[in-house]
Amino acid sequence: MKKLLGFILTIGLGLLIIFALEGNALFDDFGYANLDDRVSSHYITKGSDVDIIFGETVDPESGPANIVTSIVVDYRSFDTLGEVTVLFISALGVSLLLGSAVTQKRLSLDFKPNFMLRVASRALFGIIIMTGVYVTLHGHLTPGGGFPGGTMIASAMLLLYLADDQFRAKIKGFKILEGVAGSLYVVIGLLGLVVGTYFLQNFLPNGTVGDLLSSGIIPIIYILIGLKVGSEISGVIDNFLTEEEKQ
Amino acid sequence: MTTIDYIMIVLSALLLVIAFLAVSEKKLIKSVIFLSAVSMLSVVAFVVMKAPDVALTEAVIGSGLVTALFVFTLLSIKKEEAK
Amino acid sequence: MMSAILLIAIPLLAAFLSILSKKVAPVLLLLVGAANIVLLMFIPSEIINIGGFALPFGINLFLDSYARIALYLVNGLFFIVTLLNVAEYKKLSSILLVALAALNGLLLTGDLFNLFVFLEIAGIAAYLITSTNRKPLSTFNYLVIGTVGSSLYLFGLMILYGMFGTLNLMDMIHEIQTAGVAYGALILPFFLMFIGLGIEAKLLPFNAWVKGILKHSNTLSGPMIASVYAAAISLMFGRLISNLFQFEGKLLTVVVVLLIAGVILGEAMAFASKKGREILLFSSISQACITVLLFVNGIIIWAVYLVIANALSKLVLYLVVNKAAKDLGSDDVDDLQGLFAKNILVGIAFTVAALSVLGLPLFVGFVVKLNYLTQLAVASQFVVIGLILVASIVEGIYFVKLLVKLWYPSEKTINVKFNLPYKAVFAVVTLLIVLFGTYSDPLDSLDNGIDTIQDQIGVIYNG
Amino acid sequence: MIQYAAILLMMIGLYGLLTNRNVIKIIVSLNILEIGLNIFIISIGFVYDGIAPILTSTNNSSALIFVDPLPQALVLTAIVIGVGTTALGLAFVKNIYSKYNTLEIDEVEEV
Repeated sequence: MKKLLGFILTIGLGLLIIFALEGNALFDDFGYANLDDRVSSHYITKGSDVDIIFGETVDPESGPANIVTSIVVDYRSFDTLGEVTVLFISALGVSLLLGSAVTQKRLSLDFKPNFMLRVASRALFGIIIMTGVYVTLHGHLTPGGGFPGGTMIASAMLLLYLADDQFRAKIKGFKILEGVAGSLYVVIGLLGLVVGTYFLQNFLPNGTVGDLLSSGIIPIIYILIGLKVGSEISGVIDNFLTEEEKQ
Repeated sequence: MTTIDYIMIVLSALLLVIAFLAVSEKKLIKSVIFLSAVSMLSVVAFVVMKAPDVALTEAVIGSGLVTALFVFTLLSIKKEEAK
Repeated sequence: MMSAILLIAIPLLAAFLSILSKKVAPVLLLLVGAANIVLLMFIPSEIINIGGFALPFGINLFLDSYARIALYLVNGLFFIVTLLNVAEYKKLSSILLVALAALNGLLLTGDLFNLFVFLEIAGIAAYLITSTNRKPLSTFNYLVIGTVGSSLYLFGLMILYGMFGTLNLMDMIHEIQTAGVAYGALILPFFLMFIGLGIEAKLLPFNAWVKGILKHSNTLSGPMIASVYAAAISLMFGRLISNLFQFEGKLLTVVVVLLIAGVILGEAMAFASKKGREILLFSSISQACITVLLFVNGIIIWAVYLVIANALSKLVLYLVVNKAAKDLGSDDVDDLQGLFAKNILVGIAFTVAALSVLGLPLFVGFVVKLNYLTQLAVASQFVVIGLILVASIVEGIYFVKLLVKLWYPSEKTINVKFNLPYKAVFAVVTLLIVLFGTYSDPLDSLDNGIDTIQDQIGVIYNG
Repeated sequence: MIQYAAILLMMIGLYGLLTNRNVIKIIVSLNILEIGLNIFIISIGFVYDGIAPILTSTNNSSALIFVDPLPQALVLTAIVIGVGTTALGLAFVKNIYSKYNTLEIDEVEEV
């Protein structure tokens, strides 16, 4: 009874919001977003009056052929620094909450990993790592980037965890990688302040739109993010797959 | 109505039904699997709405990693329960 | 080179470096905390574009006198709280560094989505700081409610984006002013954002989280959440209320009624409580509601002073009660009886802070209260004035009751040792409260003009 | 169409938060709320004839009609933040279980 009341209440609230949006003349209808009224039109044309052509335009305001990447790591790079910080602090928090016990051991799995699983997971490990690296490196050209790329690298580690119930990644190295990659992101930002005038300014040449070696600092930042995310999420997985050793 | 509209209607219906199942299911592991299904369907929605970047990220992070973390939590709780 | 971005970038850099060495981390925390206060004196007031993109396209930071006052307050209090606790909570050094960066970001950012990101970072840091209470369920509740709050804020913000096509605060205000939009269309997004931020600013009835958190707080989490976080979030909230949100007609009535109910309920619950930390907690809820009420009525400068006065008082009150609760294992008022018999200096500091919250003459709280009540009278909000006065009487009764209890010697001997750093902090804060309470000229010299967003919009769009 | 479904999805998440008393189910509901919000944000930027906002050798000019790229960038951020809070929430769940031996809020007495 209580549940039914809650259901009717929340769905009613939803319908109310829907009607409010429907009656809102300024709110663009679904499928008919007017980009000319939005700041996005600037991101698509990269602030230039001439059309940007893939493989031809040299040194536009922002380099990546993937417009979403040019927003994420160039126009709104500060948000991404915050995003990296969120992941950093929650990984830190997870290790604080779960990893505080002095002696820790691997959580044993209910099944014994058999020969096939072991071999197959080794083979897959390389393929997943390669995909992760590819996605990270091509973040400014194709969909993807440091966040999914880094998570793919971490999921390759996850595969090793599942295939071998004694396996534990060496946390020390990950910690250093995490700290150094994060610091380098901020240092690159401060370098922009020193070399140019602005924090996180893209101080390297943008190159030709669509080239692998283009868009200045963006691929570098995405590689740092990939390394950082990969090591952080591996750390989180390790924390979730260990338990306090009980005598 | 174009094809894309029909796809969206089916998708919306599926999303709502499975989401409701996820929040009202009593068994925890089933609830988590339904959540994973909702996440996978949202990936389809992102692809339909021409957002490949988001779809890739949601597939890897939202659907893959989050489900794994949920399952690990349930696994370790089950272990402790057995003790 | 001297740019406000350093206030965010340096703590972040230090946080990333601090995980490399456990020994250096606490030192870094104190160094950065002190460096931020010093830096603040040399940073010019200006708009800072990040990445070199002009205003609506990139993210910008905005430093004016309003933000400067807020930053001095937050950084100063943060430094004091960490200084007192760093030895005990070394493990949290990296998290505290991130929290500092996020709070500075909240106060500086001029972009509404960036604000959401900083809100989440500050939130996650707060969950981890309160996890030192060792009450995982109340922290879990805090996490869930905080996430719902920021989701609601983001929902409202995205509706605004769908309407006006921008995320920048100044650009958004300009668009709303020039688009000639019917007010009805703005109610939904404003209300969603208001509720979302109201949860973070612990307004009733969205504040279920504070109860579990502050009731079990310790010398780090208590002052950090009740004083530092509360000040930062109220000041950020105030800026949005006085510039972005426009409350008119029915929405104004709903918001004012909600806030007044918050004030009354908070005082009533404090009156009914017998636990030291609970009394302080409910009293701070009702003070938060009064602050927002002042911002809604456009009394910016006195709302800012109220936040400052409250943050100073709450710092002392929570430090005393939490230290006592830690040493005694209980914060029941009866157990605390006679606490000040041996700690006279601490007793004086506590009394001054409590009486200042109450708004008695000689203390800064009085100057603030007198002025905002006058301003409310000018705006002919007589119902609000009446209810605030009633709430003050209730507040007076329970605070005086509490003070009498704590001063009155008991048969049991109570052993709570306050060491020198604590006493120094108490002395300084007490002096500040009395100083501004008796010599109020510097307070009167500033006016509502400290918030210069509207002027900046005029400069940017009209030349 | 899918925009309305997204709002209703958020409301289902809210309903789950209000009615469930199990900590795992609460995090599941929170995730559903976030997924609904993400779909809503993407739907704000959808254009019927638009193409995905990536320049390639076939769609090679910025003069073409694209869908709005900004909401997509925001959702990327929102997804990662969501994972951060979920991981932290699950860590708290493990702490709650090892301290109280239950996942039901009503069985925990922390007041």
